[in-house]
Amino acid sequence: MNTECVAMLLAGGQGSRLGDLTINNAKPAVLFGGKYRIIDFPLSNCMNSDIDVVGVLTQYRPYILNNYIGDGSAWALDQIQGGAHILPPYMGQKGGKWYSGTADAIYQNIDFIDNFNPEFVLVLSGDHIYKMDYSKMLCFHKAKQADLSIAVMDVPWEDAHRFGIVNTDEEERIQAFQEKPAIPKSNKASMGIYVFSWEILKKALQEDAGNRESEHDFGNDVIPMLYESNKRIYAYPYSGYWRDVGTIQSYFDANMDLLDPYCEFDLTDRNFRIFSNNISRHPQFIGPEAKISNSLICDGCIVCGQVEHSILSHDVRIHRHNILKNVIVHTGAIIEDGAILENCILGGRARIKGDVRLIADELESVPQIHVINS
Amino acid sequence: MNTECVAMLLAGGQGSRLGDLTINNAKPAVLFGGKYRIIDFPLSNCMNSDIDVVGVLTQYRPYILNNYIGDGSAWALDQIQGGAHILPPYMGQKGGKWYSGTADAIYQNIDFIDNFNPEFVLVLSGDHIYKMDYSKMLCFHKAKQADLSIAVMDVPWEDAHRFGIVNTDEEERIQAFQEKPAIPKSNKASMGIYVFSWEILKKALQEDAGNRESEHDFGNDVIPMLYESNKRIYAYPYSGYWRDVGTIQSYFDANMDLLDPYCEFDLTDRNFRIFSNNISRHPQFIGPEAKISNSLICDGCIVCGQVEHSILSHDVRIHRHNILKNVIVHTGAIIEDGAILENCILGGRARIKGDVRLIADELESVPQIHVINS
Amino acid sequence: MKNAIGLILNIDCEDPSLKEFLQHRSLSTLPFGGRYRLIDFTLSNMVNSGLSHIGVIGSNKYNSLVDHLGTGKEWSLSRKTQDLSILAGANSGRLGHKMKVNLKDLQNNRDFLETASGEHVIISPPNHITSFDYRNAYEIHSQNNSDVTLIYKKDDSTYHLHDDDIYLDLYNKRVSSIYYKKEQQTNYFFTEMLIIKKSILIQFLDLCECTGDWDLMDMIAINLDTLRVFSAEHTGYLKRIKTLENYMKASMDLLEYDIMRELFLEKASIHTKIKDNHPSIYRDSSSVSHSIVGSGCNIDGTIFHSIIFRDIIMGSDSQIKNSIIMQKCKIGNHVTLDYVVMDKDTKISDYTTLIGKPHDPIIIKKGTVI
Amino acid sequence: MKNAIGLILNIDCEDPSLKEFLQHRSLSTLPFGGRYRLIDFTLSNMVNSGLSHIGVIGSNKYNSLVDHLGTGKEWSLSRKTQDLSILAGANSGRLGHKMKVNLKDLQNNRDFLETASGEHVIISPPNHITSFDYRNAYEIHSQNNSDVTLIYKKDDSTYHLHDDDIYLDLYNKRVSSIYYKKEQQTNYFFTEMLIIKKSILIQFLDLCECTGDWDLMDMIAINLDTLRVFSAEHTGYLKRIKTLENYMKASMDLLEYDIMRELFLEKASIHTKIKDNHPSIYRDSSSVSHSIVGSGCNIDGTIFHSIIFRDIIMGSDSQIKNSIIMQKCKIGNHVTLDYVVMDKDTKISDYTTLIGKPHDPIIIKKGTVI
Repeated sequence: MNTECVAMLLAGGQGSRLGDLTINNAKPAVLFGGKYRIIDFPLSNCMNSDIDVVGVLTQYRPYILNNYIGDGSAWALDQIQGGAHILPPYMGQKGGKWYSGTADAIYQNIDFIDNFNPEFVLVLSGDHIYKMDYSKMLCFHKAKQADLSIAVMDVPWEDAHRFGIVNTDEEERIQAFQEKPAIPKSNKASMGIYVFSWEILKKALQEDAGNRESEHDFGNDVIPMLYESNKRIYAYPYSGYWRDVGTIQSYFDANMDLLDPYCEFDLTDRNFRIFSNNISRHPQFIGPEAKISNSLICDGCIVCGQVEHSILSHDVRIHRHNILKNVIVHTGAIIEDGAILENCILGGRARIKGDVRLIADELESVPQIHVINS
Repeated sequence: MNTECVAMLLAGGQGSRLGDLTINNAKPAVLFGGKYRIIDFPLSNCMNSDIDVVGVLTQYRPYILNNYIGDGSAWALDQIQGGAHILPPYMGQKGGKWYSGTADAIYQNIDFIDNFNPEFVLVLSGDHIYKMDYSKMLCFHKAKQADLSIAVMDVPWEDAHRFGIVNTDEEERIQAFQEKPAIPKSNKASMGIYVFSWEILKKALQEDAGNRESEHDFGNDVIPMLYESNKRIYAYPYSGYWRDVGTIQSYFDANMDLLDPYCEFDLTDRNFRIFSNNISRHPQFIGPEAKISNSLICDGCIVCGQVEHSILSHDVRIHRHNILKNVIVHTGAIIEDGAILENCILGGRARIKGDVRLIADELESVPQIHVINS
Repeated sequence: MKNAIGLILNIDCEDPSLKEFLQHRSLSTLPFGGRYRLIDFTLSNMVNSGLSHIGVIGSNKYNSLVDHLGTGKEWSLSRKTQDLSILAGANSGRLGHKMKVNLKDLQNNRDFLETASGEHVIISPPNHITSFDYRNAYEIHSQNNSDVTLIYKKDDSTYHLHDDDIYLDLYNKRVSSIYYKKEQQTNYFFTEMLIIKKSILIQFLDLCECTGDWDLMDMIAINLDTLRVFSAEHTGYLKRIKTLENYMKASMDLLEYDIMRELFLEKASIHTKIKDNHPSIYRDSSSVSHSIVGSGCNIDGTIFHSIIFRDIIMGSDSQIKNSIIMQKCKIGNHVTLDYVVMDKDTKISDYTTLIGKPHDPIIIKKGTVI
Repeated sequence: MKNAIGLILNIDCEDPSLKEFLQHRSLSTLPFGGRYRLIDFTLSNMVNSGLSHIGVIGSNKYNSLVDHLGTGKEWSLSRKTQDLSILAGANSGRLGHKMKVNLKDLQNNRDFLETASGEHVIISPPNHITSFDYRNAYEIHSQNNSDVTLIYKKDDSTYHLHDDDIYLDLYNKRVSSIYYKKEQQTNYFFTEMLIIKKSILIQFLDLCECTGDWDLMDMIAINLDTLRVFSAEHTGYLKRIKTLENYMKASMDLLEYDIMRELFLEKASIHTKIKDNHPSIYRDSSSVSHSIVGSGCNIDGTIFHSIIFRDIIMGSDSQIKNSIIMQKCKIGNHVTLDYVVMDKDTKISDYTTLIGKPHDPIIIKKGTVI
């Protein structure tokens, strides 16, 4: 079996900064935009890029994620050969090892990748919201005869100190790396998307695995090692919507971006669709007294109250005489008669009594986001 | 979601006594009878018993197994709710833990089982060849108002010392356990198939998990504990073909049983089918000089030599002027012109040169079985 | 229910009021309720009742049916065990007499009947809106060792009846006579769902081959004295879609919370083909109330008392009232629609006003641009 | 190939020699080669060439096609992205003139053509036994900016031609004339596979609506001077199944190792519906040589130079030679068959001898018991 490019999607992270949203669930499986889960974005990108072998590396509470990915058919990743493969840590003859870093996770699955005998390996992470045609990055990688290509995007100079920053020459070849630099030399930030030539990567992973000092991380260990050994590392310039949703605030903001009609990130674009593994629910029932504006609402909802600038996932029940504003509601939550909520994230199956009042303090410049779990 | 009975299939074992056959592959995924894998038998039993939620507990080299089970559709286990669920060890907020015993594997997946809110849990292992309608055992369990039912079968008295033996009263209630007894009190051997009432099992698992002395094994720890606390434990009598295939010899013998027209184990029975996850291959091409008798042959084979009392898996190539007798050939093996083989197991993609001669020594009463790997 | 086979008939709807909707599809795949096709209700009811071998007879316009059902995965029907069979009906042209169950369709599929395991056949038309569990009726059928069990409903004045309805006289749950017209004071009418022993059905097929009479209900009526024909009651909500008026009424019924709850929330789910749309977007100036809305919509206007299917785009300053808008319709800005039924893929340009009447809605044919 | 749509036609085979096999199925689902249906070859070739939107036009006997294809999963076609569409052909009855490509079938499915993304359409009949990669032809089509590319084969004397074959004259790969009869000394014949620009095809459909002439090949022939019509060669093995003789010959061709290798081993796989049978059991007294054998068989006799499909049971002391035995046949003890073609589900009782002739094999109809 020969596949030009295999994608490896790092989906093992807990995402502890997302707090209660990841108690029972890995970060890539957290709901986003109502019906999506974060992992839908890289998986749909693969599908839109004609990459049809995807290894999904799991480790932290993978049950929901495993179930959700299933046989990959939701992203048309169910070809006879190829498709989506879930790769948990496993026990071999010499015992088992948890994935101890992003590079180690790939290292432990070298056999899996070798099955497909690929020329290139695309390494992705499961916690960003963006649309990208990876096949263009692959073309770039081939055109540059690169050993490694890293997708980068321009960030505002004032934010550059929060990112991994690269310096490039005119050919886009990377001349220097700076990890969260105090004084950034450029505003090109790495997006954590890598195309490797498999031969190079395989060798590097094997070397890294033998290095006791290494934390087996791509950013901290493997890429610096490749850089030092003078490998051809290029920066693939990307521009467009891209968000890390690693904190409650960034998660909330990225969700709310979907309600902005001027936001360039467009879920309705038929030419680059974001797929998800749908559940079948009845259509939305909008009650006689309902008032909805500027919101995203999913199937299975019953809305009888007032919903403004909010996102409702499946099977949410909003009783009457409610006011919801800037609220993200996850699957199956129930809000009883009379509750008033603002700037909230309600976890799955949360139940809000009618006497609850959560109203943003007008005095604070950035209103606090309340997270209420079931 | 309410499901009367959830099956938990222990498929994490390495099966080290199967030697080279399990280097890259968990025992439940070892090929059997040409096209089957050992796990097909318990999965097909579930399907034939109308049990449609099956958790498959994996740990040792699960890649082939995961891929093979996929979404469970091969065993019609792909219902919207329910189906086959692969449950590897995972990391939680407090770190990860490998499954340290059969009971621990179920303990770590209590949440999974609770999802389905079952009354009963059926615990199976993935290394036996048999057909059994578990729904009958479930009826027995309910009729006896048992806390635990253990399937047992009569073994020859002279073999009883190799099994876990139970003593029962007239009502089939178990009065005593003997693990591999020197002097067996009965010839009823446990088959490693358990029906538990979930409430009882859950409590027992929680108690066992807290016990530092315990090895977290059903046979050695959990069941004796239940017995000592006077739970209602019954023996469900089973009669029929049942084989443990834990050693090379027993694996070889059970395969060869399939060639015996008088063997009660019948793969062709349409009323109790054994399903497998088929790959699509061209039909068998039988060459002009081929001679085949008393054999099982799978799709994709090209046979141009002599094959007697043997089992050929998919995509096996037998060139001309060969003689194969009592040989089990796994997927993709090639046997070149002129080889003579007897009493062999050829691993997947093994390549046998034409000058190979492996002929059983007539003097030995039990001929040695050669295992040749790729 | 392991011993029963489900069979969903093909109904050639001849009512002129639905003609425009049935040019490219069969009645069974008429869109309904924001995301469903009519057949979803019967098929889901059968699956939810535990039937695992179901045959669906298609018409000559089978594309939409085949595309919709696929291999039945969305209804938990497995390809492995051949749970779903899509069957071709008889292509023999139509007979003069409008039949309830055309045995020629079954004759054409004797193979399916004879090889499917199960001694009883549950037969239903594809155009019922109901959430119905066949298990009760099957229980009655089994307990009485019936040859046939007819499922009936008590006729109350609110119920919408049809000219071709069949009425039953019952005596201790046993059917004592079958009428084609409401001649007498009976208030039990036949729902067109029935359970029949497979052996009896096969006998009928053999018999028809000789006599040339091909209506199952006629056969049952003629043999009422020799067969054990019992009855089972259907008590819940049931609408049968045969005319545009039925269709409108049943659609608008969904806006009553109690009916919606009975159909979708209380009992098992109604399944349908999964479409992967984005959540519906309600824009800043939208105002939607008392409506059913599917996914994938992009709404920027006022909607009241309407059924909005999936993938609708609606411009600003537009109004939709008392209307049914099927999937993928585009409605421009400053549009007013009242009592309009839009088939799928239609477009309404800016500044259009269309106002129909409650009993005579404006129908817009598939693919039309106005 | 992302810019092309595949379209597999429905062919109404009128040859009387195949009539018995086509009473309950279309030509496209005629069983072939131990486990396949004819359409598997064309469909697999299209998939293996990288086409991901394929329409298959069915006949009125669509059961077997729908059952066989399902949602196309076995061919790696995804339901999610609607890779496979099973389409209903025109039900307009047949026209006098036997057509290569009946545009009415396409007219009936304009929706499919117009909405599927892709500017070119690759059209093929469903009855070709070949392992063919369309990518070369598509390359030629693109490089020449052709309106139409006809795929031809060089006629050598061994090739089996048909009365209705079309011949081409070529000038620098460009098609200079199209003949319906072999009038001149051309040795290029048209394989009935072609690539056409979707825009041209749609224009033809519009034109036909006016002129009433509905054969695509006629349309191309008439417009040969104004269109850019190029040609691409098919060089490998190709058999077209139109008669029983073709069918027998192509079947027996599989017993030649080189042809078998070209079709099944060298290039990409031919996919088919997966049946989960046990491995074939060769009993103690069996002797099988020079044959193709499917899975699920239980063989206890002598087989030589035959095609044995799946699920055959064959008793002891029986002999099969030069025969084709389709799936699920049962052959008793002491039976002798030579030059026999058994359709599926037939039974031969003990002590039966049936001997046909090489050019006139005995045909046993589906379901027969002898």
